[in-house]
Amino acid sequence: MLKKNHEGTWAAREANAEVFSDGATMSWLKIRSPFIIASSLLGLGIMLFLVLPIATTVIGASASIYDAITDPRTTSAIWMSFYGAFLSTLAVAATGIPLAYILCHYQFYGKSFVDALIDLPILIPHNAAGIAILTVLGPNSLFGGFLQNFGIVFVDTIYGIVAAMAFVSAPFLIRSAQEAFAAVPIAVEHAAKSLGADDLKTFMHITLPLASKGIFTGGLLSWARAISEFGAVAILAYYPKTAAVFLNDVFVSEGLGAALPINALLICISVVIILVFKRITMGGTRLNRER
Amino acid sequence: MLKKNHEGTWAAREANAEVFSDGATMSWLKIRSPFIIASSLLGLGIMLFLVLPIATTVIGASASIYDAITDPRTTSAIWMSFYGAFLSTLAVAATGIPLAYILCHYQFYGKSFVDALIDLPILIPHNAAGIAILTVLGPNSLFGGFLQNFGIVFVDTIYGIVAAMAFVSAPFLIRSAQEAFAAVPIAVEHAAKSLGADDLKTFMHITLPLASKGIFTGGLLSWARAISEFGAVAILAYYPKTAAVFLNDVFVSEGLGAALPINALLICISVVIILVFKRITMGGTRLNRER
Amino acid sequence: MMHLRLEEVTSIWNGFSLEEIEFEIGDREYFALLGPSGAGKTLLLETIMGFNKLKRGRIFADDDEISSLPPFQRGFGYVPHGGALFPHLNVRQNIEFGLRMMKIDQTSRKKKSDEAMNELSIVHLEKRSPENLSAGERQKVALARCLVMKPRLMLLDEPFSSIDAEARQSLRNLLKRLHRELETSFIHVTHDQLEAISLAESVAIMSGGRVVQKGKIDHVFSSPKSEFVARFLGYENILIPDRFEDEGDIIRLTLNGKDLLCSKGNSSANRRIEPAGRHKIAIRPDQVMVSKNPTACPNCMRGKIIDFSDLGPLVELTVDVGFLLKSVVTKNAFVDNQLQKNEGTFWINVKPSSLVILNE
Amino acid sequence: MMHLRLEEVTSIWNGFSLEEIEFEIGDREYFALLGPSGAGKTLLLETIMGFNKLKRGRIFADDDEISSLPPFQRGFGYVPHGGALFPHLNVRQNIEFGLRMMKIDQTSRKKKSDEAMNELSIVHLEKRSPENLSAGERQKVALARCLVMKPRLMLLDEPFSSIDAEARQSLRNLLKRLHRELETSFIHVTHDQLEAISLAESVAIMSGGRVVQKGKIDHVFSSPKSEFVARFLGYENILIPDRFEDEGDIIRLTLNGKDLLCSKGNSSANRRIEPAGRHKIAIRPDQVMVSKNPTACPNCMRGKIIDFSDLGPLVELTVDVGFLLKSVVTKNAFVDNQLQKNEGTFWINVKPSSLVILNE
Amino acid sequence: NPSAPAQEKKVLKIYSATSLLYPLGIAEGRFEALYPDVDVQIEGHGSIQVIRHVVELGDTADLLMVADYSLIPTMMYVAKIPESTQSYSSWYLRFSENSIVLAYTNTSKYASEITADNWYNILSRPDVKYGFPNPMIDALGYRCLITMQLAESYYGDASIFDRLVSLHFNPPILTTTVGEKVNITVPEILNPEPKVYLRSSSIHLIPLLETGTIDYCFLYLSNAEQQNFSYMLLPDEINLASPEMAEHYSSVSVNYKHERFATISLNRTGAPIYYGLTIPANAKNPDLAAEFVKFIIYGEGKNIFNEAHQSIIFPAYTDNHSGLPATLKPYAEEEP
Ligand SMILES: Nc1ncnc2c1ncn2[C@@H]1O[C@H](COP(=O)(O)OP(=O)(O)OP(=O)(O)O)[C@@H](O)[C@H]1O
Ligand SMILES: Nc1ncnc2c1ncn2[C@@H]1O[C@H](COP(=O)(O)OP(=O)(O)OP(=O)(O)O)[C@@H](O)[C@H]1O
Ligand SMILES: [Mg+2]
Ligand SMILES: [Mg+2]
Repeated sequence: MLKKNHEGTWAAREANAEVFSDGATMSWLKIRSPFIIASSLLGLGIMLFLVLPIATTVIGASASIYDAITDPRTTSAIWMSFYGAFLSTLAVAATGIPLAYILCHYQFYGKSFVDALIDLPILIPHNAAGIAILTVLGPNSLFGGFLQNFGIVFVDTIYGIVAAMAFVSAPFLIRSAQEAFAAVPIAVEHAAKSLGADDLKTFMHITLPLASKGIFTGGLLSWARAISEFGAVAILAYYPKTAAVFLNDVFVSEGLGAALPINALLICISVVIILVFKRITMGGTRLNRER
Repeated sequence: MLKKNHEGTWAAREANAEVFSDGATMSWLKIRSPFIIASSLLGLGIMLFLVLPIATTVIGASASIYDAITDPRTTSAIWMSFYGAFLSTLAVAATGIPLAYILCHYQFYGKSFVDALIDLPILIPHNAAGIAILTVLGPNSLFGGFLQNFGIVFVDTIYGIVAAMAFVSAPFLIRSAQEAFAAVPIAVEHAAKSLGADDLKTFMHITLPLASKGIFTGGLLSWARAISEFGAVAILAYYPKTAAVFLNDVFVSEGLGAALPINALLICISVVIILVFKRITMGGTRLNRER
Repeated sequence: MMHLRLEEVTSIWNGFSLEEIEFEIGDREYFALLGPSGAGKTLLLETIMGFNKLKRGRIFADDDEISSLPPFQRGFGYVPHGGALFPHLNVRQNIEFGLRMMKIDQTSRKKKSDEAMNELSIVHLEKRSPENLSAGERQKVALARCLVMKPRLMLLDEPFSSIDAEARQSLRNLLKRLHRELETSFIHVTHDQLEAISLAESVAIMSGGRVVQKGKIDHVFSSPKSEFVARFLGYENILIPDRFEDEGDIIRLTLNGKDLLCSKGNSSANRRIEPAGRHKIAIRPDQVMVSKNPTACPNCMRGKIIDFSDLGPLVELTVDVGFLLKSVVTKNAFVDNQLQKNEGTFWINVKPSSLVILNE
Repeated sequence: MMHLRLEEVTSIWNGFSLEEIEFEIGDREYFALLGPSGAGKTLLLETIMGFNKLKRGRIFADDDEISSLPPFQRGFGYVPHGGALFPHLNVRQNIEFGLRMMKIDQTSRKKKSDEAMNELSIVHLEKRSPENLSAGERQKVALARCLVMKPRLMLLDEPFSSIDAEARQSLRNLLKRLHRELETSFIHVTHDQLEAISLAESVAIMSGGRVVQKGKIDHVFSSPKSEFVARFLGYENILIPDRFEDEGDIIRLTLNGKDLLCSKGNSSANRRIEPAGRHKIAIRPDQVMVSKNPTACPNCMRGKIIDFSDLGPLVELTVDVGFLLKSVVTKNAFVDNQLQKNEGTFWINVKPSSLVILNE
Repeated sequence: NPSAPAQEKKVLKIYSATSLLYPLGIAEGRFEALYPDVDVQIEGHGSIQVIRHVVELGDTADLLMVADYSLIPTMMYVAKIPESTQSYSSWYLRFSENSIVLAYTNTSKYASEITADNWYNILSRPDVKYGFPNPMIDALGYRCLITMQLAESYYGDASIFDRLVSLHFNPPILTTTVGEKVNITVPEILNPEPKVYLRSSSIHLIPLLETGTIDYCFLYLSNAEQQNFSYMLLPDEINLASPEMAEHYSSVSVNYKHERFATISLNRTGAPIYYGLTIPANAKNPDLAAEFVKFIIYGEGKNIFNEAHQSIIFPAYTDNHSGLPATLKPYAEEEP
């Protein structure tokens, strides 16, 4: 049963749950406008399009999922994916959030061009992306060579995994953060400043918390995107093997039947992580209409 | 020179440009707080990380970019990518925007689970995604078989390209739209209803335009993501060749030197498209702080 | 033609509920809704509009139940607090929005919106985007946006809160005129009692989610039932008499040893007095007259001015007549009577009809 | 201790500019800012806060130039219109925000915020989130949030616009007390002239981005310089005399054949009269007295009441004395004098000191 | 962090053709058991990619294993290691063989009827779909073309190649016959009808086969075996497995129309499928690599490979016996 939760002021949200929970429930079709019904059907359509393939995969492989769990190669590859994606998202957040803030709050010469460049890493075919990173961070490159002096090598290390993941996934977090920052009312930031908060404090106590919902959403997109990355990672750091690389190996050498349980395991763990993460982060934000 | 454009009410935006354009400009470092300077540096860091590899690629390949332009295989593959990604984004928008609206406005049983599933297509390794789609849309599958009766075949057709692209890119648009819808003030939607607009009209005239900035951003992400897709597309529809598939072919058969100009061409055209698109779509939205 | 009736309207919120609201608004009636902050006025308007679901109770418009009709089908106009202008449309587009929804052709749309902008003197704002408007301008646009629709019932939530006195007066006149000309009923939430009195015929006073008093506006203002309503309506002098004596047409009461007469008059509130009960009495400060010379009035008392403050055309006095009374006099009267603080004795006079006996 | 001085403050906007604003606010001064919607009051407050960049001009606080100081270093408190509460913090956290920024320890933070909540009677809202507050409650929280900081200058933008009369009165008293107790100067934007008069010592009146008159509040209210200011301050009777005659202490003017005396008095506005110029004169309606019997006053005129409307404790009359005059009398006076529309002749009286000669 | 212990170990970095990944994966485990301080890391790519990783992308590898030994001389002998005059390699070891089979599933159309004698007729039935890798990209791809061309003479039916291939491409894949030799010309644009399905490699064909999108698919014997497909062996005359048939195979060659970006000669001549390996001159652990090679061609690895139907040639053949690492010299012979 669909329950509308925006008939009412923002204040109404929690309250409505109560109103509905014990009220008589009318026929769904009767109380909904054609628009809502059509939207629901379209939404259901894409939901099925997205979920059915996944569900089929997981169900088809569920019998052998236990084999996957007990194979240390599988678990270590999945761990490496999650760990790498986590580090990548952290790194992207640490740098991308400030970038988004600056892009959202300041004007500078050539900004719209800079802004357009941010989307590029997404659209570059992935092995081209891997090669591009290699040209900049490879051992013979200026920058990679420089970092090598500090023991930071990218080829076949976790640094490489993180770099490849960060490259392809950063734009998602940056864009989400940019949108989220743009939605923070300036009046509220001004209020903070009138109460003695400097730029940093205003950012930490007001702007960031208010944008956090959008940033977390972007972070989750970025994290998920990082996990799936094969092309760029395989070129930069085939080892230590991430789930995507390992899955490809198994698929190539042992076929579909051996590969799909790994995929199913990856999906199951991810669903749990996403659910937990959503529960945690949503508790803290109030601007969201969904509660 | 950074120019702060949110010192001032929302109203201040356009005005400030004027204030700054003829005012004496103070030393950048002097008027900025350490926080802003640090943010700028971090932002610059990730900007370089994202742009340098791309710039190196493009510059390195610029000599042969003309060869790429004149090769009909290249141009038709790039066209196919843009066209497929465009159709995919359209399809995703047509269904994903309603889904986002429903998810944002209504409560139903199991919603948080459904919500968590939306991110999954992003994190599935791409050839696993291709296989998963094939299981559901292949000619022997229930659904694919059904559609075949209407002449809709997915393997090696534009439909397949669009399906694969849509699967991996839909979540980005859906999430952006969801966030954008959540930011539309309920009071404004209520005002529309008080003026005789039904659900559909409120959505078309108020909610959608107000969310359009976020949706366009999401659409651009989704479009870009669709262009880069290789794994899923290569399984479902090796033909007609998209840029990513063609690039991979060339890279595999003819090596880096032959592949990079194609990549460079793809990047250059994309930059232009993104710039034009941003210019067009931003004209229409006002809620955005960046103008 | 529009007749609105609320029956036991109840809507439960987290920490707040509208409880069993009942009232009726007749055809073309101008109805004011008063109450302190957080009384639930806005929530009630939203409930009438259909933005909040009812927990219990029913709403009728012209005897049709509309309790579950979607908001846009109710045909009510609403000016929310703060305006809720459409940020992506300019002022004219905002004003024409409702007309566009009604598929009115462009020429007559333009005509109507021009007219409305003219009446609210916001013609110069026509092309502005709402974010470039000042608070008062925004409020005027929101009002215009609703007015062009000529709805059968208009709900106004503090529509003049950000508007200056001069413009407020002309807007008041505009609403008065529209009310006469259109077949529209009004529900007007306001904190300005002058606004309520000069516009409305009936009034309901809310507190804590309930209607605590309702009726014709003169009657409610002259006969508050409870201390809460009295205070809220500006009866700053609330006194507890020692004794009541019902003397037929008149009630005699004793206050700090002083006898005061109170007429039963047309004030229904003063009809039923329980002699044993400890009723309070209420007096508006503007009903407390201060003069240099004694008058023939029965309640004329000798007193001292112990404090005053200048409110421009008015002066607020605190006088001591054995007990303390607040009084408001015009600056003219103040000057003419040569009133002075702590000096001289003055005659304080409260007409018997100005004393209101409260029921709790 | 705080002294604010604006020197030629100019800030250019798209279609609007603040132009060459100059005024000074002394130590502990309470300063009111009045003006119609869109006059630029809010923009001026934001400019003083430092949220808008100056195009030209300078701002001094205690003789230090602060024109380019970032807002948070200015140490001014600001209650923006609408409150701008932090949506992710509850009421207490909102109120304590500034104290937390000042790194005040929790115990004294709690003490201070408790105190402020008490004074504004919002203790029961402590745990609420701003989105669950009513308009008036939100305004009180915003005020409390600023008050706990005890800033050296407080800028209030229509702080009572959504607050009911009773609460408004107590908030006014609170501000008055704080103003006495703290070493704080105030700039208070309001549309309520009573509010301005009862609180402020000085006032500036803005229009179209400029200050059109400023000075001690009594003086400005009693001696508007221009027709605009006069109308804005409620001088509803603006008349154009046929003739002026300067007779030393007094000015004699002729209006529709009737002679009126106008004292030069303490009103500086009436000092310099150009006999040739076509000055207008302004009279407040509350200065137009209507009585049954003639008085000894030099400007006593015979007239008729052609219209009246009941404003509760007041009645607004339109009288015809050869020309039309608006008058406001108390209900008491109205009843006592048995005033009636279109019937009987009454004596209309305007004191010579109530006539204000305008300069344009 | 599971990679932590690996860092202390000696890493043996192998770049291998993906078709070898299965036996190599098993061999890796066994080898690491024998040498506990060694971490064998295997990266699987297409054969040309394997070499490119070292030659073009600058990766360092200890051992390269490719599905076509001839790639080593063409791509590595001439390329020079940066900042030196040395070639990346100067020898190869031809160490394993394979053959082409026709794989299918139990839902494939006419699977019950198919035999080594009628397969081409079944494949050419209008409702049958089949696939092979893109001949421009994958060695298996052009080998399939050669197999189908060889079938014409073997089965004495000159229409086989047309029916299976040429007619289903637009522009068509043309053949020219000069005496005994047949030359297949692959056009610049390969555009198959929806009967023939090309993919960039056999991995991308497998899902099509598994989901029944195609009915048949040419695979290497080893892959079909490792991934448990039903398959049909082809006669030696056409399966490119038999060394004895080398001469016969070479009667068919494949030409590519498109050479614009070519960095290596793309023309191919029919030959038995031989896997080759080499240790690049810039390998970090050449000795360990040699040890591993020995393990594969002589040690335990040999059985592992053979069981995976990736038969090992022993002794292996090399083109430069004197250039071999000393460890390997005893197990290799000069090419005949
Ligand atoms: N979601 C909610 N949960 C709890 N309390 C709420 C919620 N929404 C509103 N309230 C409370 O309901 C009460 C009524 O709010 P409402 O906005 O109707 O007041 P109001 O009478 O319009 O006051 P004002 O004159 O200040 O606008 C207030 O006390 C408010 O705090
Ligand atoms: N960005 C802008 N572009 C053009 N005009 C603007 C812009 N921002 C504000 N204005 C105009 O500036 C004028 C002053 O606005 P301001 O908000 O200061 O008025 P105000 O005196 O506070 O009025 P109110 O009493 O209604 O709040 C208004 O006419 C407003 O429309
Ligand atoms: Mg309200
Ligand atoms: Mg304002």
